[in-house]
Amino acid sequence: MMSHLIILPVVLPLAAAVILLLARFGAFTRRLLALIATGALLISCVMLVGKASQGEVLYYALGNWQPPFGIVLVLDRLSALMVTVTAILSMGCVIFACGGDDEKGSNFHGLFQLQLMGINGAFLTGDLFNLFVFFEVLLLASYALLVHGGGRDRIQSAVHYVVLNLAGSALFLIAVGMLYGATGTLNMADMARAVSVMDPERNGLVVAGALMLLVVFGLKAAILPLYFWLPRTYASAPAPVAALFAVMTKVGIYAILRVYSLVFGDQAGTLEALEQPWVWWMALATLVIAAIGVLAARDLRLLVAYLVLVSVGTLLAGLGMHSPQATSALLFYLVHTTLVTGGLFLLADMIGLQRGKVGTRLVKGRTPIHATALGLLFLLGAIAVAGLPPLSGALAKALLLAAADGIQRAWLWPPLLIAGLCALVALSRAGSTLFWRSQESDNTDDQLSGWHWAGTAWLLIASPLLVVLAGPLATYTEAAAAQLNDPSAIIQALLPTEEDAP
Amino acid sequence: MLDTAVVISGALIALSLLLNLFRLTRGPDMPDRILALDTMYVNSIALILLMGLWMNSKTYFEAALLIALLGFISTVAVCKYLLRGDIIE
Amino acid sequence: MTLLWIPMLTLLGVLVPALTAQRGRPICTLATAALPTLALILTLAQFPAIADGEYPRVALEWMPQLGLDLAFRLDGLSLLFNILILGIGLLILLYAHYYLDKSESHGRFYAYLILFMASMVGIVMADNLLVLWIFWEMTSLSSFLLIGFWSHRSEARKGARMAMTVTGAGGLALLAGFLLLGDIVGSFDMQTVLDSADIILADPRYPLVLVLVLLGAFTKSAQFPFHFWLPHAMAAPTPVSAYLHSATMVKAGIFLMARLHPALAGSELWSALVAVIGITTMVYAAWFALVESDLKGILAFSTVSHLGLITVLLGIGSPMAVLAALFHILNHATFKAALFMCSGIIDHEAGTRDLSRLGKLAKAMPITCLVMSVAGAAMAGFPLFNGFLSKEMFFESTLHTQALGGLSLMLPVLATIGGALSVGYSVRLVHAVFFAEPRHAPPKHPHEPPRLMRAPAELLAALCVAIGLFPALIATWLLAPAVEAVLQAPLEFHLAIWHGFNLPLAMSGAAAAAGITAYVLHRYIRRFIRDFPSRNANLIFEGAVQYISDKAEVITEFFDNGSLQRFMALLIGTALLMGAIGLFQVETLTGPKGNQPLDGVLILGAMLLIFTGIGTAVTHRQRLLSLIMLSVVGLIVSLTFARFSAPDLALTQLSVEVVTMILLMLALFFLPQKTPRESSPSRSLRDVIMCSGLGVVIAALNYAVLTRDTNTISSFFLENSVPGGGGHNAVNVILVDFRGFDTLGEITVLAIAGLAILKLLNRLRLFMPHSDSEGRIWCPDRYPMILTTVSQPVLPLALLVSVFIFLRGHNLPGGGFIAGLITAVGLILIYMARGVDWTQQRLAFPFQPIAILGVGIATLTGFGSWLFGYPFLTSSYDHFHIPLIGDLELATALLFDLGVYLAVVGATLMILANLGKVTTSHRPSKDDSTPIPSGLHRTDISDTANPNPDAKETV
Amino acid sequence: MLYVILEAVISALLIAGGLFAFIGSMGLAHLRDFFMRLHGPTKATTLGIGCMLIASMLYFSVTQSELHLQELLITLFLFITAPVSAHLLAKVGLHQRLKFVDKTRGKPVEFLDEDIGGKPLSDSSDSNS
Amino acid sequence: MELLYAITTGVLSASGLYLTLRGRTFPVVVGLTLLSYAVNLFLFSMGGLTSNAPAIIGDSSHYSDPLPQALVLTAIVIGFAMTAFAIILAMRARGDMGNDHVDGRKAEDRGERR
Amino acid sequence: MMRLRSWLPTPGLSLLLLIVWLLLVNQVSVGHLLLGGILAIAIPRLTSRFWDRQPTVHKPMKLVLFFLRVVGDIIVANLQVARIILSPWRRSRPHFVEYPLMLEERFTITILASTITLTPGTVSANLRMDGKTLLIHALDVEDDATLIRTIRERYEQPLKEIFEC
Repeated sequence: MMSHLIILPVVLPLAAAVILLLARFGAFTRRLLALIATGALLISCVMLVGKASQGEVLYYALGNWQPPFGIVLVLDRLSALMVTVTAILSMGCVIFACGGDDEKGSNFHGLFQLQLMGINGAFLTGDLFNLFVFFEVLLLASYALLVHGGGRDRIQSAVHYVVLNLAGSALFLIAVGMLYGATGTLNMADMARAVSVMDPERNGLVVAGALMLLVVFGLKAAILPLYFWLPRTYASAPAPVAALFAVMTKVGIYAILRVYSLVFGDQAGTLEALEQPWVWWMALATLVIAAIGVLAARDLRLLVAYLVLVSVGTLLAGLGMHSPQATSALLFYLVHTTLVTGGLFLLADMIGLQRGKVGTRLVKGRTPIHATALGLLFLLGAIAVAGLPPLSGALAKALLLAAADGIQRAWLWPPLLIAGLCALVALSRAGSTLFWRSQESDNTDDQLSGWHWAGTAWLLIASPLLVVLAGPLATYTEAAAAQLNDPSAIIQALLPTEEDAP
Repeated sequence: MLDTAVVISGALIALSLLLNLFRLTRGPDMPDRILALDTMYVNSIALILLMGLWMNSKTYFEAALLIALLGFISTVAVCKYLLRGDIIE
Repeated sequence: MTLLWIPMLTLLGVLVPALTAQRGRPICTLATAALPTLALILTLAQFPAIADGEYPRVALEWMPQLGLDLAFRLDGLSLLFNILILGIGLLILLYAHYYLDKSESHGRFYAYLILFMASMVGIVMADNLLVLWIFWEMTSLSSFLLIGFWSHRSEARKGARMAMTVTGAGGLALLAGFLLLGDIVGSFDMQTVLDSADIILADPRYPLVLVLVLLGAFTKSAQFPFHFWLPHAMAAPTPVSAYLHSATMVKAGIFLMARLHPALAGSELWSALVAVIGITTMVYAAWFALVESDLKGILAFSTVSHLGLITVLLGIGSPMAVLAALFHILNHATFKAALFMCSGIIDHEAGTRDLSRLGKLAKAMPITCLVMSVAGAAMAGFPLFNGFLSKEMFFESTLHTQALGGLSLMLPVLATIGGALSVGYSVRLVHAVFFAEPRHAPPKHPHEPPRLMRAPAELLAALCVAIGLFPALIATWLLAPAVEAVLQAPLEFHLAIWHGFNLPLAMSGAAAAAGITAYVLHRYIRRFIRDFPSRNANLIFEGAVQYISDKAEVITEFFDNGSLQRFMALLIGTALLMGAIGLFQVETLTGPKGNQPLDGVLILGAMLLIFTGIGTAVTHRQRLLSLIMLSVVGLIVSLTFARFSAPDLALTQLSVEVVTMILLMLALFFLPQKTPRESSPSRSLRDVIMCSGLGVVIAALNYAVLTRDTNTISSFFLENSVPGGGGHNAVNVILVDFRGFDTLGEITVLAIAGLAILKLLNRLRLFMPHSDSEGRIWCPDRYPMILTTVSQPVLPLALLVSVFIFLRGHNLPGGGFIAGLITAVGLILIYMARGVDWTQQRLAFPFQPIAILGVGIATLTGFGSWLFGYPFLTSSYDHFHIPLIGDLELATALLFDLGVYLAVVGATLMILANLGKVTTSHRPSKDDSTPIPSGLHRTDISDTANPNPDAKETV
Repeated sequence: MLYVILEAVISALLIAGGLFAFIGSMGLAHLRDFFMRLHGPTKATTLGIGCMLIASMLYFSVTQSELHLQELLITLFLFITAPVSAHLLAKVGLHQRLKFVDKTRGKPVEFLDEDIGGKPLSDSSDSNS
Repeated sequence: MELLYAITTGVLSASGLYLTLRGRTFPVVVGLTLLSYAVNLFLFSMGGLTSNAPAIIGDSSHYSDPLPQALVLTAIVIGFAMTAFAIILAMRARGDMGNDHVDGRKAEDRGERR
Repeated sequence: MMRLRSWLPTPGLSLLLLIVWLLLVNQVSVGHLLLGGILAIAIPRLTSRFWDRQPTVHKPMKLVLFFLRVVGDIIVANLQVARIILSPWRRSRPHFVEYPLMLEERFTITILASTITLTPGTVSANLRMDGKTLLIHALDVEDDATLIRTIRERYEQPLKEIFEC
């Protein structure tokens, strides 16, 4: 079983989904199964982190076909980290969903597991086309989950989301095709090798493919000219789904990180880091526009969605800095922001449930029944997401700011700090409106169950925990960044014969 | 001789396809266009058969078979659509 | 390690009120006080060591990557502040015990208060810049909570947010400053930073660092021009004002300047910035204090003014000035806290803080009057009170400084004016409240508060007098280590109440005289002021925030206008740009391989494709026509695949194309038949240009790749297809074996699509047109007999063909996917010919399990290889020779393909059949058991709009 | 010799097939009303394909020297399906009351509304299965 | 031949993209389908255009590149699933929103005609 | 015999499927006969629910004859149509003819309608919903009575004999 550990994050949810969808279980059994599956996933992911932190790049050759010919799943520190974050996040979402969201439509848990399968597959795969396939799995599952429970807003935003992503998928195929046409391979490590020995006459083709791929990943990551689908979509999605979506933009960011650090790493000659200027400038622009959006948001969910965008801008800026320190910082930030924004989506839903008709709109409404506890959680989440001490956001942001180098500081610091301030202003306004500026009501219709509390708390507690564990985590991300910075290690691990052969 | 025959036949089929296309664009009514589409399916079968002869390969036989089967179903679907609006009711 | 306990105990104290809140207020107050008391004792226990000139420190590694250690120190400065924070904090706690109304949640209040206390302790003890920053921002947060404690009041909420925003912004600037500082020094360790003054001062980034750090300090300490938040923070309960806004939080900025004094102060820039801001603040705020009519407002402005005073001293930076600054910190904390407490008592008892409604209270509350008079005298700087001493030292310092170069002479003058105003408002405060005749009657009849509520104020007032009388005895021991910590060197000094007749004394006298005069005349001054339009900082601030968020909304609307067309255009535009950039780097478009010759059929095919492709776009307003064009494109594309040696693709494309057609038509029924003309010509032209652009890029790239030879990995597949995968059809072997994982994903996608569509169709209510687009009523012949009859033999034939296609897939074109589609299409024909009712009765199996089962089988095949110790999806095959029948090849890939087949059949039918069901009594609903009477759907006529759009439907 | 004859036969069949298909398509393009156009493709084209299928059958049977009758299947399919397509198309044409050339004789009641759905009919009459 | 092929791909993608920029759901879905056809042609051709050499081992001496074919097959299937979802989403949007504009605008805003 | 009936409810269809299978795989071997046989039995059983009533052939020989006649007619029909298409100057005489059906079985009616469509100058355009009248569009006929008579004698009668007696 140990040797098959790498594939577990993909096949565990798949198997769970098959079981969940095949038989007609009662609600209780479904929930139990979903929780067990997610728990098992979490355990296996933690084991993967343990494995990956030994520093070796491991791979799993599907069908026993060795790279570059077969599809491989690659385990390094980065992918282990990503699947673990996903597992932690999904645990919270599943717990929360058990509070009643899962029964608002059909097959919630099954689809959720499939979504996990897609995300984990995208994180683990070492094959470009397989990445496409998993992107589609996760996208389609996300479409399904997005419309879970119905409602006009959801359908409307789903139309935008789906159409844009379908066009994105088409572009993805074109890009993959270009890269295959130019390099003759699909395995990313092999592609990296091929790029390094390629006839420079083909550079243009590779550049075209790589940049189009960047557009696709940028669309998923929600970078500036391509992010417009995100706020409405996230704001309208069912809470546990929106929370899971917190990791979806990170899939795009991960993909950029993975593909460009590997294929266009230092062995790629003139093509090295060809994405960097684009990512850097667009990230800063994203940051600015998203910060403005944060100020403009008049709905808590929308606010959180724009905060997701801020985090995207921040992460991509980290990517654009293109240094191991920055990568390490961005990974730290990624862990923090994924969990916290996920938790905030859940929390927003809880608040909305308690405020009656007003929902999450930031207008005077009735006091939530559990104002104190909700307020406490909100405070926790707001502090974390705005990047204020003593929670993880502050450390992550400080790490990122410190990682900026030379002239990058002049460009990064002002927008990043001001974005933090905007978040602070917006969140304090939101918080005071939601919890303070409210009328008393005799509402006793408590729609929140223990599941809700547990799920939200699970995610938001992560922030203080990250503060406590900041040292080990930062050590890990530093090592992961170092690993990414040295693509030859992955190439060597996957294609050992290349070096031995004369 | 055979090659010439294949070429001539191919040219005829090509011309047929063009004529079908003409009818397809020209209309004037929907049934005409569908008829043209249906004929295109059938002519495609001929084209595939000719391709098989030309390349001396039986690999394409299934494609012809499928066109025969699926072309029919698609024509039925369109007709049903025009007749009833709802294809499956 | 005991050192660590001081902040930690205080921090733990946050939990105590939460745990004991239920047990009644006395117990809660006592329990809450316990831990800070312990911390205070621990602090004092360290005193001997500190007095010896050393400072204990403790450091735990936290985040070495950032240079962040959990490090605390306790030097003289920290000690001074710790005593202030903890000592006054405890007094405040006692005061709050009586101050808060019975109905108010004291537990919450105490928790906030202790949280704040812990943050302050953290700030003053931090031995790492980042730790300091962390606690710094925590004070902003906790003060937000405290100011907003009376959350039902609008001004409390606004004041809280304003304080939070201003101090938070300062905190961010501070972070930037600290990070730069750390970068210059190479460490965030406090002592390292303090020891590196020469490196810091020499660095070109020094001015930036200084400005950033001072921004932090000034916002916190409410220095001009950031002073405006402090008066509005007075919306907080009085204990909070007394604690945060007089004794502690506002002093954090002062503390910071003192703390970093050794590292940053050694420049003219420092003196200029700090002293000028300080003196401006001092005079400006004092003026406002004089004309303010709210009791707490006066105190707030006076606080700002006194903070300005301390700032000036730190800006001057001479040892004496530093000493004076620290001394005044101590003094100010004592008298200002006492004043606040008294004003709280008055507010509490008289029900108002408006000076015009207060007066003649001396009789009703003599003790309070005494206390307040003592504290007021200290504030005014009258002799024998502690304020006098530090003020004298202040005047002295201003006289001896050259901090402002040629303008240094301005300092004593302005200081005297400030002093005068200070006397003025102090006198006014005491006189107006206790002795003057009130202009309006107070709402309540005041009397003395409970004894213990007065006690803290009494204690503090006593301290004022004590320090004023015996400064050397009481203050020196505390100040000496503090000064040493700030100057990083011991300082010999002697505090005395009498320095003889000198210039500072004269300044004091002048100030006192001028101040009393000012009070006497202040009615006229106020009348004079009234002619100026008053500006409420709150309104300005709120207005600014509102303006910014409105602008933000406009900008956001501008970018994100909710139009998919724009988003798509942006996507296409970006892709075009990116592709074009790559294209420009291709030197020669035509590669070395060049073109293969053309033939007529190819030209014809291309013509057809181009024609119908464009046709699809051109005719999009007539949707059915567009659809038929599309179907021709699909047909020709599959022919193209066949032409270029991809029979598998041709088969797949064909079957998919037909299914897509049916699907689109099924959906089209529920949609308008024609698209209205909406785009303006210019928009259409833009779209055409942009799309053509991307089309050209795609074509060029395609051409460039096609004319080049690439060494691909495909030869491996061709070589290993038979020996490794056991199949002759390399494409199929890739699908089910080499890249079986892709296929697993693919059928998962298909199954998800089925499930997702089921969700979408669930209880969908659509209104079916009763006539076609030309207005013709539908043909009544639902199931034409001839079609019905012919569908009967077609189904078995289709099944047979799909078995055939399935079985040969591994060796010849075909496979599970195509077979599945053929089966599905055969069944769809039955649906079309017979209707849902009829078919549903006869079709025994539900589709969802079939689809899932398919995925399950494929997955199980993957798991199966684990049993033999191989990785997931490892295939195996063998030849069996069976008599009579001959060679039989069995491959696990076939099982996998069976999964594919089932998934495809299940998913396709799930999609199509469920879509078909929408119009029938079998319409999908969540529980699949609530058929809706069919009459309901037929009756609705309208095609234009849903007449009841508000009817929510769940999916 | 046999091969030459066979080749000739195959060629002839191919050309005949092509011709028939072409004629069918020409009918589709040229004839004056929909109902007349319907005749071309349904008959001529079907036969054209039939000829080609036979040619193909012969060809492969000869070249690969074993009997190839698969093409019969396609013929079978076509012969089952083509009339049905034509029938349905005609039904659509009637339903849509397409214009036909004036000289056409006969007055089908289909053009008199009640049978092809000129006016709404009650729901009860719609099942004939 | 390559040139013609490339031009065809380009024209098909351009047409598909043009349709995706329309304001109603149905043309958009049709456009996406058309686009996916074009993309499939594009991806398919990345292994080079080979006549009469299907990748069936034993049939001939040289073979077309099977890998892009397998990829396109996967892409076709996924494209089908996506199209199916998109069109039914469009239906649902019509049902919920009362019109078929991609932005779900209210009928009265736009004066929707049939 | 009863057992055979229950195993093989539709021998005609099964035979057809077996033949089709052999045609598909294009070889006659024991293995394929076996497999084809299994399929030929299994598929009809699977799909029998979708049949109204399987037709029974009473006179197989007549069926063959009928089939041959139809094939011949198809060729003739095509030549006729070709002539009409290729000679636009010649005035064709299109005609809608209502054909009263004698047949009652759905299956036979379908065969008749198909035959009419495939044979000279006629397309069966509509079958009334009562199943009694077939509307035929003829491309070029003198008068409808002759056409009706021809069809009745040439096709409908034999079909009735083959299937319905």
